[in-house]
Amino acid sequence: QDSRPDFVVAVNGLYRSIEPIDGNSTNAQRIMDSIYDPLVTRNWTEDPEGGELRPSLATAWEQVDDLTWRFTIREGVKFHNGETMTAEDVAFTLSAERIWGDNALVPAGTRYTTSFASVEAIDATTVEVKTDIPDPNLPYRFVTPLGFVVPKAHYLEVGVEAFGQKPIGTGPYKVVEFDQASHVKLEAFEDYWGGTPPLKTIEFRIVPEFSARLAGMVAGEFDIMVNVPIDEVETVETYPEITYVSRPGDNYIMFAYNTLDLPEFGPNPVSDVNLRYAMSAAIDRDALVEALWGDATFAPAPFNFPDSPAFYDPEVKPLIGYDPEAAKAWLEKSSYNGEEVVVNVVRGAYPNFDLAVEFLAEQWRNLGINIRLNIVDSWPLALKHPFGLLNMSMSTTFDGTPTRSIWGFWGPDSARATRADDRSWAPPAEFVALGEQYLAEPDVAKKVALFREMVAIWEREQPALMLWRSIVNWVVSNDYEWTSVNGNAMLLGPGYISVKN
Amino acid sequence: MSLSFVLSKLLRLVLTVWAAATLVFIMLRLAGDPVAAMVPSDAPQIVIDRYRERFGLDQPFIIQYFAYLRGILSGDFGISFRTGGPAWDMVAPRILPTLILTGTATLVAIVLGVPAGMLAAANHNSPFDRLVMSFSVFGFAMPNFFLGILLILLFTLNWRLLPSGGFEHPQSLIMPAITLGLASAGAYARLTRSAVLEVLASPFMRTARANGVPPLRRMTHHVLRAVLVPLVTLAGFSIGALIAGAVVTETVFAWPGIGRLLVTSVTERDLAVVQLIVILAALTMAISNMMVDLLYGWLDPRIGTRRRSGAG
Amino acid sequence: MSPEAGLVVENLSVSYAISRGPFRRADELPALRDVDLTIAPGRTLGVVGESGCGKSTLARAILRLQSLKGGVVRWNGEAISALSEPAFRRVRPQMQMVFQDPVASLNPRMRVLDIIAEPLATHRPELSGAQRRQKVLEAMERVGLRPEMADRFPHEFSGGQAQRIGIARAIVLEPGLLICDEAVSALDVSIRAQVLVLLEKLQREMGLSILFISHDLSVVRQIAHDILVLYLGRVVEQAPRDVLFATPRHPYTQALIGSVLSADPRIEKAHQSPPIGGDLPSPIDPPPGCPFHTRCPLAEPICAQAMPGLETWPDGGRVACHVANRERPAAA
Amino acid sequence: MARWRLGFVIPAFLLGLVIAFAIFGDFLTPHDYGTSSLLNRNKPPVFAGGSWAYPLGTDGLGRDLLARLVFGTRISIGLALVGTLIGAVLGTVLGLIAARSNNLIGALIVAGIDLQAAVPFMIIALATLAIFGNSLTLFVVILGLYGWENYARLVRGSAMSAHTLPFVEAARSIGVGAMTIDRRHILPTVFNVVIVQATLNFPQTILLESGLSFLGLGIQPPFTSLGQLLGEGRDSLGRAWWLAVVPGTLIFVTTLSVSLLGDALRDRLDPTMRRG
Amino acid sequence: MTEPLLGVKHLCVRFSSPSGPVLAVNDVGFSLAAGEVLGVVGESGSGKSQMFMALGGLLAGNGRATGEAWLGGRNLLGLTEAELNRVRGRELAYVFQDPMTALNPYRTISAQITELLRFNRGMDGQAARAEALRLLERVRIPEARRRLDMFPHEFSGGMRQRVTIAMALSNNPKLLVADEPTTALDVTVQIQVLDILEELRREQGLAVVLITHDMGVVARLAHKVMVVYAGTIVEEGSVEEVLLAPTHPYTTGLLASMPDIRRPIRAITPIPGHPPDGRQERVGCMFAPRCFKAEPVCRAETPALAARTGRQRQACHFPVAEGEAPLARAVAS
Ligand SMILES: Nc1ncnc2c1ncn2[C@@H]1O[C@H](COP(=O)(O)OP(=O)(O)OP(=O)(O)O)[C@@H](O)[C@H]1O
Ligand SMILES: Nc1ncnc2c1ncn2[C@@H]1O[C@H](COP(=O)(O)OP(=O)(O)OP(=O)(O)O)[C@@H](O)[C@H]1O
Ligand SMILES: [Mg+2]
Ligand SMILES: [Mg+2]
Ligand code: NI
Repeated sequence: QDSRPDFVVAVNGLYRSIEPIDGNSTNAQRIMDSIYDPLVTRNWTEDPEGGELRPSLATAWEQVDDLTWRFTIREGVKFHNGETMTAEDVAFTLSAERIWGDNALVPAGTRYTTSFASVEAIDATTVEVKTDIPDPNLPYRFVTPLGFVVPKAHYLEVGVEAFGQKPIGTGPYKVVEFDQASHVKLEAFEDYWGGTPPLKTIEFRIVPEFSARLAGMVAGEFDIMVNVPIDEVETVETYPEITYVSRPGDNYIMFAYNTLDLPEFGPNPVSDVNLRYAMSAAIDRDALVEALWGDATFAPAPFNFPDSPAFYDPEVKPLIGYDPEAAKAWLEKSSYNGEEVVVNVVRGAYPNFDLAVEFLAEQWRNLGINIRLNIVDSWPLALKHPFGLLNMSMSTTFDGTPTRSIWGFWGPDSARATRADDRSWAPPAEFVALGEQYLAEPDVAKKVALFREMVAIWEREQPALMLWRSIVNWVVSNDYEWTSVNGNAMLLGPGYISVKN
Repeated sequence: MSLSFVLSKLLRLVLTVWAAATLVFIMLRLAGDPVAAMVPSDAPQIVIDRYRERFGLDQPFIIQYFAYLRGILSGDFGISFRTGGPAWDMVAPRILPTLILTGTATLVAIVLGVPAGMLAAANHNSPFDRLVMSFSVFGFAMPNFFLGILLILLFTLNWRLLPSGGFEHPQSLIMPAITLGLASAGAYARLTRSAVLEVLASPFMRTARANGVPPLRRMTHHVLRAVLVPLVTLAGFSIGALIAGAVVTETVFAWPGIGRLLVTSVTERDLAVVQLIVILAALTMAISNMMVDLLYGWLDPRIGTRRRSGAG
Repeated sequence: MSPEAGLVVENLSVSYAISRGPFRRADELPALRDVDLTIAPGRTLGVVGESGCGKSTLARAILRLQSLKGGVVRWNGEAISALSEPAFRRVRPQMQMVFQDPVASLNPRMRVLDIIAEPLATHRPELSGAQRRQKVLEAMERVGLRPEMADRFPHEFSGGQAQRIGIARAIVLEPGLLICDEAVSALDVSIRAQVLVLLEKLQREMGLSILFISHDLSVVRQIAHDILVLYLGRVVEQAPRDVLFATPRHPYTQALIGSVLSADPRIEKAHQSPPIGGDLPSPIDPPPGCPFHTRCPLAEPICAQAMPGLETWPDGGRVACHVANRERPAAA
Repeated sequence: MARWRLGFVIPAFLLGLVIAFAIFGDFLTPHDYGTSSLLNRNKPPVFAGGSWAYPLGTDGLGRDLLARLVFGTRISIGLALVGTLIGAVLGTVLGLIAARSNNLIGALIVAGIDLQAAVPFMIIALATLAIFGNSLTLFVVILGLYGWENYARLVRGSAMSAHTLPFVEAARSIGVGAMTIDRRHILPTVFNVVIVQATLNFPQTILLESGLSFLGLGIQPPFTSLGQLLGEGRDSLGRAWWLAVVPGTLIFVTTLSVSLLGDALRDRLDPTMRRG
Repeated sequence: MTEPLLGVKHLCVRFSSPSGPVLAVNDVGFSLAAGEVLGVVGESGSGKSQMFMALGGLLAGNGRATGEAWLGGRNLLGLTEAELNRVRGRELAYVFQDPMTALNPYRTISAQITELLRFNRGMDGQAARAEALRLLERVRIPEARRRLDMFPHEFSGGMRQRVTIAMALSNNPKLLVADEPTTALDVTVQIQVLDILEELRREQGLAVVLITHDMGVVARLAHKVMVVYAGTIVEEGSVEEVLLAPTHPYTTGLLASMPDIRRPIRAITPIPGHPPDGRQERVGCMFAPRCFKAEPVCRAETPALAARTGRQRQACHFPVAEGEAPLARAVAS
């Protein structure tokens, strides 16, 4: 008889789809690693910030020339529907047809495929990816949702939406039920290439209330729960049957200033850079983060992120630091005249953010800025002009460099620069030019230098106020030994979780 | 009960549901672009445009409206933006859990409320009467999410007697049903009490008493029968309160019902699902109102085919 | 046509629509059919009949509280039923009403002064507060209320006093016509007598025409000069008081009079119940022919077929009965 | 009689306390409801070992809970008052019009009542707030619309029977205009119904507000309300029960006392009136 | 003299009310023999109804009765509610004024009648139904068989009142209290109902208390009359004595206020003023303020109910002599 446990994860919500790209979201990321395998994975345990790559569905990779990479595909890997994974499937997974072509099936994935020129299965076990600029970090991208391999034939047959409802991957568990408003049920995939999955079934069950999640944990109904309000950690730790676990996330939380003066939406005082300086300088981010998070996370200088180690320098200080006097001076210098500054915030968008917003608003009010908080309940309401500030977060999961953050989020094709309803930034020509050089530069040292120049321009423009690196936390039943990793992902496959004796 | 009576009730039902469907349609369309909720906040504009096209949101309003009405008539309630499948498929599996929850809650309310109200009336102004009345106000004045969380903390966290929520075990039903039923129980108790008092004071009860009908039979055959009419009215009314309460209760207890679905659908702007839920709610209410009306005709021989007065 | 003083009603018909849901044609309830009557100034017309025969409807129709299906109402020669609403406002002060339930017909939240002044406030807005109060006090004095009662509320009064307030309200505009719909039915005998005496006094002093509606024949006999008997919305007999009581001709009138009891036990020992049976037929579909034939002890086949005409007798009585009219046909 | 007085005096006293707290509560604490103090986060209240500087402790931003409670009470009661008032006025006016309009207008109002009653208001409120965003104006409008159909239906019913009352007939026979009749005779007569309904609607409005806050659709910061405070405190019941229990108690006491007042009024004004 | 069926002594009925205690019935005594009809007349609020409601224990919750009321060897005022419930319907039955509301609108006529037959006479369903039909026919409900399964609202007022009479008589009571049984009915129906009552009384020999404000009803049915004013009996005697030769000024006043259709028209003479409401202090004769013969002694001393003029008894210091009043003058016409 199967003695493996039925495992229950109490989550706060589920995303509408578990298709790797379409479904990419905090709530789906928890589940995807159980369903899919990436081409390449990180050495999660020893190098949590992700410098070192390991084979997964790709057993080996090499850079054939500046613009070409070849990946060798693992043989004998089965999809949940029983079919064997081929290089065709991998090529399709990364293809223009699926992601980056003109009529791509999941256009939302283009941000992962910038610079792709072609993807091709050149033989049964080899896939070749060509780029239009040299990309020494390309394999890093395949640890992201982009790398989750999907079965081509089935995918095309059912379409993106249906696939997202009943996905098929190669991962240790297969989906048996998915009901976005209540639960996802997974079952051990016995043909898993990576060993026997340690759990018989996994249910990700929505339990919206923290109290109910905690009660269920303590009562033994759930084995892992997510999202502990930071103030409740102490309470959680008083229960002997559960353990609190927390990890840095791969998101940076911030406020975007609306730097654009769009006459159709009325005057925007924040388009005055001096006001932005004043507002940034008015905030003691270190104290705020300390108060809200203790030492669980920190307030970064812009783009100085430890998860891209080569570009990280602990000594860097932000251009605009906390300086109340300077804040007053900048305000004085600005053309600000008491106009209302609207702050669009999605309620509950990130943990502790609502509290921070109230704190920031108060500081800004004290500075003499007429802040109006517009706290709304969904993104469509927030992502709409007019606003002076907008909440946003910036994901760094990409390729181990800050490319996604500085270029993906602030480049000329970024949402911030292009979207009709909520664009708030026009990258200066100088920034764009530097960016193009940066992308094409293969040498790390030079790349870092270009990066620093871009950051300097960015800081001068001050289009956002960075707040903190996100935190992911869980409560785990003491019946289990579980290895957590950075970010939202939950690894529940062989080697990551086991029943304690 | 004449056919024309039933027909007129049906007409009213259809009109009400149509009006509700139209209202929610207009409201949802007024509220801007649902696509922004479906794509990542950093998705560029082209992505948004493609999604709009895919879901027909680029069509003119009036065309969307008629397509929607035509769809409803043929049983097609539109496509859920979230799943890409029929909205009906999202809603259908949740109808039963919500029915179970609201049904049990009604049962709790009636089983607790009606006898308590009758006993309170029979012992008018006694300490028991006052106890029942205080308790009914308590049920009414307690925000039900708060009650729900308190129950979880006590019964799950402290005493480990009941599951914190979910739908698998029969015990899972206990706390949500109590949470949802308690407020209505108070309402039933009050209404029963005042209705019984009123009936007790009526001339025909004096006749029954003067003719020597035994007290118990007076209660069971005369009072109860007369009290059924206001009770049925309340039962009709409380459907709405139950549906509203279910939204909150289902959230607290992770009950996989329509209420939960509504909350997530609204925040994620799954228009078709929201519309369908509103239509279902309106239909339920309209049907229950119709049933109440028909029941009146049956319960109160005087009403027969005549219209109920506006006072409800 | 020379303007005729007093109230003249010709061929008055009123129907109520009884709705039975949107899928059915509304039923028609003919509450009054072809009613004629006349009240000269200073005279009282008593209207009697069983419950539901249309007495209140008649009162409401005359006052235009009810739309007419047909017929004319004339007041001092003017066809008021044809007037526009604003034009009728000019006439309305001429006609006032006294109601059955004396306490209930007074707004419990208003002071007596304001109740009695309401007609003045409505029709004589030009009066100052003091003038208005003056008129109210005059009316109160007329009906025998003391001035200090003006500032009290209705619940502080007994039924008889309340009815005096109602009468004061009705006469404060010095109307020509007073319509009393069961104005004394709810009162105790002793109080009823007080009100009857008061009404007679007011009629003498003010030359009022009175339409006195009652189901109580002995009261009507006491106060009315002429009496009209209604049955299922139709006039079945009308005659001067003494003629009617001396020689009731319509079998229904006979039954009505025959049913009234006397306070004299000797009379009652000998008093036989009149031989009419059954109940009033449903007014929604009244019987064809003479409406009374279903209960009439004298009914003949013709009665079930044709409605008898209202024919005038030499002594001024008018009777609608095939059998009675055959006995002594009308003088041409 | 004594019992009636007691049934009136106790809840009136409780409600008075709550209102006094809302109005004069500022004198109880030197702090402002919005001033955060990152050094003073999550301070316990006096009875749990805290200091008198923050009698009820502080929240996660170090804001004084007592000050927030005073402010939240003020907002909650204010909102409920305004909401109740709007609903009462709207419902009463429409009910009065419907009662005397035997025409299209009357039919439309009745249809509106039916429609409103057919869709649970919570759903409407939820959809409106989530979809249009939550401005204070919209919030007040929603609370105001809450329950208008109950007023309208009750007023229409009572007004229709009031129209057949002898004294109204009397006024009509005098020739008093329809508006004047409504104002002078009908409205005062049905006013009891409105008042009693208001005592039912008021606590329901407070509860609706707290329900919406629970679902994350409550009033916007920097404002706060009892429902908001209760909702915010609910996660901390294990650690700092007072965060939820204190505003919860205030909600309870307020709704309780208004309901009891309503009971007493109902007994007093119209012993036969019944409502679910 | 045989033992009377009903003997009432020192009956008082008090109510507590928000505005103080109400003495509705003040020290009343009378008796009634089987087969006898007692007419009780008086103005509204004089205490007629409460006097007899007290006998069956049917007073409102705030009312209390003291004194004695002997019926069939038992003092009704000393019985428990359970014992009274057995007396009600079987020995003592009631018919109330308003036939529109006296029947349970939710139950059929047969259900309401057979229920009584089953509980009070122990009949089984079949027999009870047959008996119910017989009773309805007895009170001359036309087409009784068809109407048995109808609801009260499908009956006219007169028929409903006949049904309540049938119900009251279903268990062959000894005493029937008819409280204004015909007040709400049209005259033509009233006389029919009265005839039925009289017939039943004659056949079953039951004693009837006929409460009314209508002297005509009394004149037609009653043997004895009791005139009640402000909770006390002011005059009592046979129907001829009281109606033809009244001795109490109140009785004469009542009679003089009433137009009588069978007598020549005469001017009516109202009693001035209005009746007290039960809360007043009780000193002297309660009628004195409205009495044309009142002397100072009337306001100071309460007159006892005694036969001062002949056989009939009156509570008056100065009974009216024959011919002195009523002040009714025939109108010369
Ligand atoms: N508003 C109404 N709608 C429909 N039918 C009505 C209405 N008012 C009266 N009727 C009906 O019209 C007929 C005459 O009624 P009306 O009130 O005039 O009688 P009435 O002679 O005054 O009776 P009562 O002596 O009981 O006052 C009755 O059959 C009654 O049911
Ligand atoms: N429940 C009660 N509480 C207080 N007073 C009462 C109560 N019931 C009756 N009364 C008073 O008792 C007195 C006698 O009432 P009762 O009903 O016997 O009068 P009645 O002679 O039958 O009058 P009617 O002719 O109106 O029926 C009245 O003054 C009344 O106010
Ligand atoms: Mg009438
Ligand atoms: Mg009585
Ligand atoms: Ni009470």
